[in-house]
Amino acid sequence: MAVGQVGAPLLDGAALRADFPVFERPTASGRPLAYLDSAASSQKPRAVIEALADAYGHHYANVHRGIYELSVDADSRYEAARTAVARFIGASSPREVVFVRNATEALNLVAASWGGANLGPGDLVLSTEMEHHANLVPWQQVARGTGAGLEYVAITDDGRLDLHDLRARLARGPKLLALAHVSNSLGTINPVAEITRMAHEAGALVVLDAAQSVPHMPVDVTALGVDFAALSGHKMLGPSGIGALWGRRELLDAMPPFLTGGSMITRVTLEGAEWNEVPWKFEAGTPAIAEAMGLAAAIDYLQSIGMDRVRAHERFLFERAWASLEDMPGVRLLGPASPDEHAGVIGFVVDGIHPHDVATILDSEGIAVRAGHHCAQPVMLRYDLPATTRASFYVYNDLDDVERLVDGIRTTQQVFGTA
Amino acid sequence: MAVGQVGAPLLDGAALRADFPVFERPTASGRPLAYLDSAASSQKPRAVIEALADAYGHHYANVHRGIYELSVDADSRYEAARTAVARFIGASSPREVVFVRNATEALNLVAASWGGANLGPGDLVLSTEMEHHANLVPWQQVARGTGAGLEYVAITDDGRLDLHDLRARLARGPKLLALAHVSNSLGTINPVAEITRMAHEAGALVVLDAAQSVPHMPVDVTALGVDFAALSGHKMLGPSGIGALWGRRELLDAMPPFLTGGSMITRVTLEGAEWNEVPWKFEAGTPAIAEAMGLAAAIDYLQSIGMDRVRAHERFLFERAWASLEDMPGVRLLGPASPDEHAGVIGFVVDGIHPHDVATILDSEGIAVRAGHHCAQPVMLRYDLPATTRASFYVYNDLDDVERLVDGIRTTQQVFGTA
Amino acid sequence: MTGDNLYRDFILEHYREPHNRGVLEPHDLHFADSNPTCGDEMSMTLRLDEARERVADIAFDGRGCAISQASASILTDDLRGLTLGELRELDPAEVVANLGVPIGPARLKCALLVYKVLQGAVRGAAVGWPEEADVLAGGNAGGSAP
Amino acid sequence: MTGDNLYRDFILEHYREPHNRGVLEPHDLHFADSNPTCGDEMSMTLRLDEARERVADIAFDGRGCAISQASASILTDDLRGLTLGELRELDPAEVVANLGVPIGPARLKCALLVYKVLQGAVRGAAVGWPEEADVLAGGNAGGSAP
Ligand SMILES: Cc1ncc(COP(=O)(O)O)c(C=O)c1O
Ligand SMILES: Cc1ncc(COP(=O)(O)O)c(C=O)c1O
Repeated sequence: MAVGQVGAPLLDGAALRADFPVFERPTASGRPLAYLDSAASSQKPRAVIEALADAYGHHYANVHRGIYELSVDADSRYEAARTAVARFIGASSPREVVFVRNATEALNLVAASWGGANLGPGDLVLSTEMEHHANLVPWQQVARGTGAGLEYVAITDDGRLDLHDLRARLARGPKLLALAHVSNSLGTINPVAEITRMAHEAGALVVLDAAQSVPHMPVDVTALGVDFAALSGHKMLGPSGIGALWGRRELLDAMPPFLTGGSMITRVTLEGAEWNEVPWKFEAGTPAIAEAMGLAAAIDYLQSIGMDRVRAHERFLFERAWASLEDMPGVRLLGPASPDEHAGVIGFVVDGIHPHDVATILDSEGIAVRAGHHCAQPVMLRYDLPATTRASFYVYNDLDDVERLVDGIRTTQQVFGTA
Repeated sequence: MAVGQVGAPLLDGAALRADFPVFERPTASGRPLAYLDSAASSQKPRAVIEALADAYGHHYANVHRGIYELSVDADSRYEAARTAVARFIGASSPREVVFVRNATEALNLVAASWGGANLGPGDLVLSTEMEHHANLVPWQQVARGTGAGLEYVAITDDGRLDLHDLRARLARGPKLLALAHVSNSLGTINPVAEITRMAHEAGALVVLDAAQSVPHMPVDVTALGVDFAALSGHKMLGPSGIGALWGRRELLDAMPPFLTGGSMITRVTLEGAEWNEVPWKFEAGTPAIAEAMGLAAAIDYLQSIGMDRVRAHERFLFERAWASLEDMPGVRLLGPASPDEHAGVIGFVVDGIHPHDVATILDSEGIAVRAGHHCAQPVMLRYDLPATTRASFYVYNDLDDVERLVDGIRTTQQVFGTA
Repeated sequence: MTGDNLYRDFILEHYREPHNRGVLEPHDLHFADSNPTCGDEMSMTLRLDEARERVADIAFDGRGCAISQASASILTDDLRGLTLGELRELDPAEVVANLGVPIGPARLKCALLVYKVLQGAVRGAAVGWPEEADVLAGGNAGGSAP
Repeated sequence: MTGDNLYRDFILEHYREPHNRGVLEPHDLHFADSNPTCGDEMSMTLRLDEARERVADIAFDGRGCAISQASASILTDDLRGLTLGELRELDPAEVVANLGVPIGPARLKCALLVYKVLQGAVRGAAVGWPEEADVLAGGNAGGSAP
């Protein structure tokens, strides 16, 4: 079946694949790998793998002001990585960037530290029905611990945030709104700048789960106006084990520490401790040193492409895939149809075939997609689905991958005799 | 000056250095690097760097039961790394091994989760005067949060745990004793099996900070009898960003989660969540996937040497260094003199010269040591020192490094005119 | 190709027209469990013989993927007449082998859900996944994850 | 070689026999701060002229490394007669340059401790480290770390 007769993608996916060693790996099917699971985690370009090898091979020591040459080298590269992240997301200072393991830890940090210090009975927190568990469960925990209330902004049948419902809930004066920039299960891009204006007018801080946006589109936290943002390095071509929390300096300054131990203190006696300045106050113990440097290399790689072009490329693939799948009998798509409101993540179900069976048959064709609840069980409940299959795009994908996906779904229907 | 005329070290440090790319790096001094800061963090052998490149290049996907080939591959390698850690430390099941960022996070996890659930006013926790801040501040925090008491077992003038004081404090019925296996500032090896027997008789659980022991000597948590143990990958030739908490299954099972979010749950609704089984209950979000595989490669490398031989090698270097430094005028050594009670970590002060100045001058000779409080400010207070200089050994060190250290201290004294 | 090998005709037939599907009323034993990996939920009802020793009848219910449905359909066909003791001793590896198609680690829990529910029914309480289903990360939470 | 370049004779002389060391009694301004990186603690006392505008006398006290002590000795030599406004405007980069030896990033805070304490005294409250001292990780906590 032919996909996309008109126009061409902005990036040459096949050429970019040459930068990623994983695509040399043969699949059991004998066909090349069509990797359509970047929303779960991205593959890594040689530039990142080599940056790690270089960091470990030539610039590695513990950070935090060792005095010798090698530690000064490691330390300044680690801090340079912080600056790279700050610039990439439009933060006004690297001091506002805390290195953590992943977006999950970033969100836990805000919930426990800011929430623990600022929430109590009678206070209200808003989250939404489309959140990843990482932006849900920590708020449930802190609500339980502090006695604060927790409500969820509703989503519409086509997977957009219900702004009427948001307005109504903001009118109750919540202290904080935690929401995803891009939903990992629906693909929805939320209008964050507008939502943040509304939230701030209502006196609520905004915590942005940017795990699915920062890797795929230009994101400027200052322009968006949010107060905190969470991201994961592994979803943006970087290493696993590294992520970042960005927060406004004055908020971070006022927050109590989260994890405690070495290098987040200035003074420790047997009676108690005094905390270091931000961001180090939030980085207890030896951080993911080389992984931070690897993340900086990933940012370099993405910037050499240009985030506008990354977004345009994925938008193009999304449009072609959506157009083809939309017309397929027995296939139902989730999330908004408009490419302005939909990132390169397509959740779908095939009538009469369980999402896991779809994924298994696609796998037998060398196509890697994810099936399940995508850590968004409330979304599954909302649409009364046990699970969905999800295809997601990145720079190394191209129309060939889209075509194989569509063909694979057709094959699945043939195997199950539903086509 | 000549060090060690008799005997030879067990390992050929120079030959092993060939496995570590960092030693190809020229130092500003023009001399080869004498890396004597492994207690802060170790260097990485090519085997580990290559394992990371292989993981990222050929076996990388998110874990937690993706359905496609590549994710099954990543998942089983990630779980195999857990098994490798479990075997390495004598755990009875991989299910007792939780991957965390570092020893600091492991200790925070126990303090917050076990402590939060089991401590209250009237309860007592014991730590010791020789702990790293990572095994102090989390207990101060949980004591403050729960109203429990916190006391410290005293240390002797030569840096050993005061077992009389321990016995007296155990008599007050503490619920838990948190102690280091090996002190990172004094080098002391604590008699953990004996201490654990005493603690258990008194009804206290034992949390072992094994950050400085697991990398350097055979450690069997089952034989030691402890209840929890914390370690860091980066100190044992492995990547940064990965560490482990080991705990007895029944204790871990009963503990509430620490960080929350994806993959540590079985079911999430807008009302609440149910937790996954251990160890996954404690691994929220995408873990340090490739770094876990890198840690397994580090364990392979260490096992190919043999932990008995690692320990014997460092003991040999310790004895030679101690003997030489002990005789130097103006040099004071910390910790026990007996090589049975002292790991390959030597803290010292040079009369009339600040530890940082010692480290800077050693650096100018290509010798990397650490100076400062070593995240053990209470130890500095105990011995009334603003700071110390510390040299620490690993498999890639040899007598030449010891000799350069001793010569470098002499040079320092000459520069300062104190020799 | 896994997909082709796995979805053999008899598997798909069991999926489309499962044997022993439904709820026995009245019944002697009942249990329900789930595999969050697939969002699958399965319940089981058993009727025992007069000695309350052997399976007189058995049925399963719920929704799920082809593998879990076929596995339940195939296994339940074989259980009538067995004693409760024999059910307890069932070897999960045999349950999988009995399917006659290559079940990779990613789908093991699908194949074993019926086993888990059956053990729950026989023992009167939820049991953990058999060891062989733990070769991959995530315990119960699984692939559905990120 | 850093060590040799850094520990020039005049630095060591200032370290061994620091100028302006001690505590002025009475004094008009007093402040103490520390650099946990080195375990260094430094206090400072200043006496002002009658107009309470210019530095009449200045002294520092405390223990520390050769760099922080020499830096304090050298800087305090230059401050008498300056106005409080001028002290506030002091450029930390010049404080470092004025030392006349190459201060690498690892020792910047040692060289700047006197600046930090001075600013604390003049402003009446602790100030953060100047930006240039932040090129390495760890803020206050530093090298002492792991
Ligand atoms: C005894 C001891 N415990 C805990 C730690 C903390 O280790 P990490 O910084 O890897 O969390 C260290 C590291 O210096 C240590 O030496
Ligand atoms: C929207 C969203 N938020 C948070 C996360 C959690 O990311 P991590 O697992 O890297 O912590 C994810 C990852 O799947 C996500 O898609």
